[in-house]
Amino acid sequence: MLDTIVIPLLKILVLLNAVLVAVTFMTLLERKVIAWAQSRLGPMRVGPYGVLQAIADPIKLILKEDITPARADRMLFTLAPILSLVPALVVFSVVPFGGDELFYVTDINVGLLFIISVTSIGVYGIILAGWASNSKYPLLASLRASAQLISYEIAVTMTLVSVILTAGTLSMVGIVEAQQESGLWFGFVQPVAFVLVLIGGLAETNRAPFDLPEAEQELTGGFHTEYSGMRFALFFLAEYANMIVITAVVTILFWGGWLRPFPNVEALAFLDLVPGWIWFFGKMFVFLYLFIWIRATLPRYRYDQLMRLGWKVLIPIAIANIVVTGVFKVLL
Amino acid sequence: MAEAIAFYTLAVLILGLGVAVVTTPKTVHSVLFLVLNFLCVAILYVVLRAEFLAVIQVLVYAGGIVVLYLFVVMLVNLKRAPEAHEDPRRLARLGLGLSGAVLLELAGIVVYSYGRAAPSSAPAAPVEGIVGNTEELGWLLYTDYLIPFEVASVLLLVAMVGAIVLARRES
Amino acid sequence: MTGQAAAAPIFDTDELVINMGPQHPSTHGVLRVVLRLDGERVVDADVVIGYIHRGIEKLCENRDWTQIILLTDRMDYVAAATNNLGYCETVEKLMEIEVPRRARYIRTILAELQRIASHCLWLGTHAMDIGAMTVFLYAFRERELILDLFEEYCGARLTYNSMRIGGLPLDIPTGWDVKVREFCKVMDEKVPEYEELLTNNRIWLERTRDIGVISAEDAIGLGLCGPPLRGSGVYRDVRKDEPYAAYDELEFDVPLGTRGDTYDRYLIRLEEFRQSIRLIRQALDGLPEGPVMGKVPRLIKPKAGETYHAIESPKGELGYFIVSDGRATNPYRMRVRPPSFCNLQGLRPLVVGHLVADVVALIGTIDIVLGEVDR
Amino acid sequence: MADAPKSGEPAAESSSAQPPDARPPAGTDGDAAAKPVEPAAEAPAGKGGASGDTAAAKPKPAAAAKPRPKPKPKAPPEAPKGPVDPPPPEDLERPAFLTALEAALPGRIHGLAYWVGDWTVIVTPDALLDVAAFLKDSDDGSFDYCSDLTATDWPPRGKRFDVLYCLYSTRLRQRVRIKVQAGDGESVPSVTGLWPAANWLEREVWDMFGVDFTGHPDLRRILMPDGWQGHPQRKDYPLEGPGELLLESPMEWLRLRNARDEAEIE
Repeated sequence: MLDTIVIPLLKILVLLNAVLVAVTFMTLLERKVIAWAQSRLGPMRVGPYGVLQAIADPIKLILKEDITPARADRMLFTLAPILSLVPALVVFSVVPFGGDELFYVTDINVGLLFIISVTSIGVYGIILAGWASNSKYPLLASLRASAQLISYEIAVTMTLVSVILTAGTLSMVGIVEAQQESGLWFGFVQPVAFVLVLIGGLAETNRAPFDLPEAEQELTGGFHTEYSGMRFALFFLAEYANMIVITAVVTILFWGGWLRPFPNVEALAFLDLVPGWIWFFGKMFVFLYLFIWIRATLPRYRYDQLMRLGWKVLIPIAIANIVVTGVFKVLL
Repeated sequence: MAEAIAFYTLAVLILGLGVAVVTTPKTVHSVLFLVLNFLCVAILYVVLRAEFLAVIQVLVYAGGIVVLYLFVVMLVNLKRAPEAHEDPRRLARLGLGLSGAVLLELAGIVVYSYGRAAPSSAPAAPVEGIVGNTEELGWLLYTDYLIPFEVASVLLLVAMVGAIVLARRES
Repeated sequence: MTGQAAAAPIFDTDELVINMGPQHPSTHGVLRVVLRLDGERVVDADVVIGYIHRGIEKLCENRDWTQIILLTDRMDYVAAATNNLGYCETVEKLMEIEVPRRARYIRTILAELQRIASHCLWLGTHAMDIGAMTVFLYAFRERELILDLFEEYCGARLTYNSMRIGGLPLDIPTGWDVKVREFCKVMDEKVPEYEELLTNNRIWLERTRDIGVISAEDAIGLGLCGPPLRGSGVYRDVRKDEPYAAYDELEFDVPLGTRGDTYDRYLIRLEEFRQSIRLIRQALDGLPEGPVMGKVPRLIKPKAGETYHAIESPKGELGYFIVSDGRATNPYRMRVRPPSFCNLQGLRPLVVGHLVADVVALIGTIDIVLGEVDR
Repeated sequence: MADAPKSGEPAAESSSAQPPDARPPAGTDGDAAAKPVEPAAEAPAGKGGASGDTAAAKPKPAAAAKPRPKPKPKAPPEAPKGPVDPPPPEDLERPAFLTALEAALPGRIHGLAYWVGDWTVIVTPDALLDVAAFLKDSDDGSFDYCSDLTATDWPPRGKRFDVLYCLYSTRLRQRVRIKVQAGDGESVPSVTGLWPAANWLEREVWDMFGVDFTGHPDLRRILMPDGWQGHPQRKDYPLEGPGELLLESPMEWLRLRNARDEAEIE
């Protein structure tokens, strides 16, 4: 009873809250990092160095009037933000933040596939938001989103196949353990796959330079143009939660999860003094920072260029990578 | 017992959602019912301890194919029903015929499997203590069912080429 | 069945008509573009303007010759000094007033500073439209320095009223020239910074190369002017062709494009940054002594006659056509040939066949200011 | 400075050649009848003083005029009858394209005008397209660029509108203006076929003045809203917007306004 119900529930509760808090502070981090990149200060008014801005924003969004356009499909309009947030949160249940059982809710034998499939459900949030708004810009955005997410999902999934080949398992914990056994993070074994997943991850989370579905300069905000208040905030939460998921996945698959650098070198054993979860969050932070940095630097791709990149560059490379990995796997 | 309850609940849900898909007037809603339907089927797989299949069901059908359906539904003007262009009775006859055939097939399977002792067929003698069924599935696909697997992939290729030919614009 | 139906009109995609603007983040003001889309491809576009038409031409016909300078500020409000210059030059031509050499040099400096400021604003917004938001803040940072210089010169930061018929209201403040030189030094460093972010950026190249290509003949026919015309390789710069102020005494190059695409127009404007700095430096070096105001009658009242005079504003050929009836203390007719208006006319041929995302890039590349388009 | 850099080659020649003879007579010729005393007085003053340097002559008439116009700054009650259009001085060398134009289309040109370095060809609406096409295509002209297209309104005149075409040659770097006179309701042929740039410019002239252009592909209002009444740049259109009287009888409104202005002055 305690093991099967209470403890998992407690874990879920803690995890949910942690994720939501992390997401709120992600927004602050993003604003600050972008501000520094642009030689300005970012939010400075609320709290010391604007730290409390992360709390002021949600409060503002909750208090704002919640508007439903007159001719919107009310049911779907309400459903869409929920549909986009829930998968983003569900995914965290199989993300191990540390080697100990305490740090993950569950470890299932198809963990990686579970993450991919559940995140793929998140597309519905965006598509339905655009369609249900009964407005033209959001509709264009949802068309873009559906095409974009499917293309990049294929690319990412195909890339992951080569990682699975290397690791020999689909379990998230198992993948990290495989890296510990081989003594080498997969980022060094599969550098191509790492880059592909990173690019695909940017595209799947609709982050710049692939933020076409919400391109403010083109589609005036894209799929969430008609949303306001809390429902808008849900989309926001979903986007940042997805970002955290992607960075967590990248950390686990390629950079050894909670492992210290060179996990097999005895001489570096003093690094174990730093707990695993700190290593994990440190690595995640690097990638989150990278995501934000990219957003501050790069212009946006165009729809057809994005498709071309996905289909004509990423997918062929992913397939080639599978073949190469397979050949090595057989030979070695 | 619990499994039986889960199965019957899911079965009712799946059938109900299937009916909803066909009867809903709004195309987008009907596509969404289809997604729910697929999700229920995925849960059914989980109940059967086929996690891999469940996940693939969600990934491929709910996450991929139905998104494309939605894309098409939103892109294409579906105000005029296809019946406006063709003889509705012919379609009805076609539909009746098809569903009858499927029904017959199902009945055949049921009758056939009743005639045999059920569980002995499982060839998956748990190979070297593998947890989960992914590897088993892989073995089966590439050994016992290699030819159906390849035929299916050729079929998909044909469908893809056909789609490209249809979509290509005269220029 | 699907095969049959594909040919049938069930699978016809409707053309989507969307209204870009008058309120839209990328139309640089209240511009409205009605786009007919096939998917995301633009089939046709109708540009609707006039949302901030204030009747400036009409107002000018009811104001004193001197008061009009104030009104010209309000047209291209990101390059107010250039507007002042064009108007004052035209009236001077009409009245045959000689402007002192020092005033002409200072006018040149002001106009070139204004060109840099206007191009900064253009670069920032253009890059922002394409999604590179950092460039926006970098460019605005430098524009701020120019606004400070203008504030020190004439007390205003946006609408300067900085010139008078016959010269300038004020000589430059002491130490101002040193500050301008310092600014030139800053700009020398910053232009490569912009280039670093964009010029060889793959995404930037993909978004601007071969987008909105217009041939030299079409560009001339459509009456494009300024960088959009030079981007197509037409050697046309009013500063060279019909020199005014001190341009005939200073050296500068006119950058030309080869392909006539958005990227060429981008490169041209970046090169114009450098040429403007070069002009400012030369003008500061050769700044003559003397008065800044010519001999102007107390009552400005040109003899009856009409004239057209153009200058090169940051956006292109800014022309004034002024008719004096010789009797009133206001012009009988004042017409402004706004470069943005004429360039905006080129938007429709540019966007047709491109994607929605390119529309914002193309609006950006034309560099319009709606205050000038609508007047 | 006064002339040379501003107005291109023809101006450079003219200013050195003979400004004093050319302009003042032109100024008086045109509207000596219509003008009150001072401009007429001003012209001889300019003539006498400007013995080579026009700028130096300027202060004189201004100084002479100073005491008088002060109390009378407003527009005189009667609107001017029309533009001056001073003819070019006899001994001023004409640019090649003008001589070629006169040779090619004899009789189609209504007149020539020259002022502060700008050449203007005055034609009637029916000759416009021929003249414009000749100027665009001839080797001496090659006016391939339509800088500006605008109009001027001179209400009391029979043909109240002057439609102006500012042309420029990107090859020879020269300018010329064409001026067409058109009455209210009379239409002018559209030059969009020659210069696509004229499209919006003609739309603006239609919007602001109500000059109709035949053959224009898309003659709609451009700056004013589609359902607008009246044409704002006309002289009889009030600055403050349309009133009822204006919409009913514009000329009466103009007469009343001028009378009011005069009353204010006194």
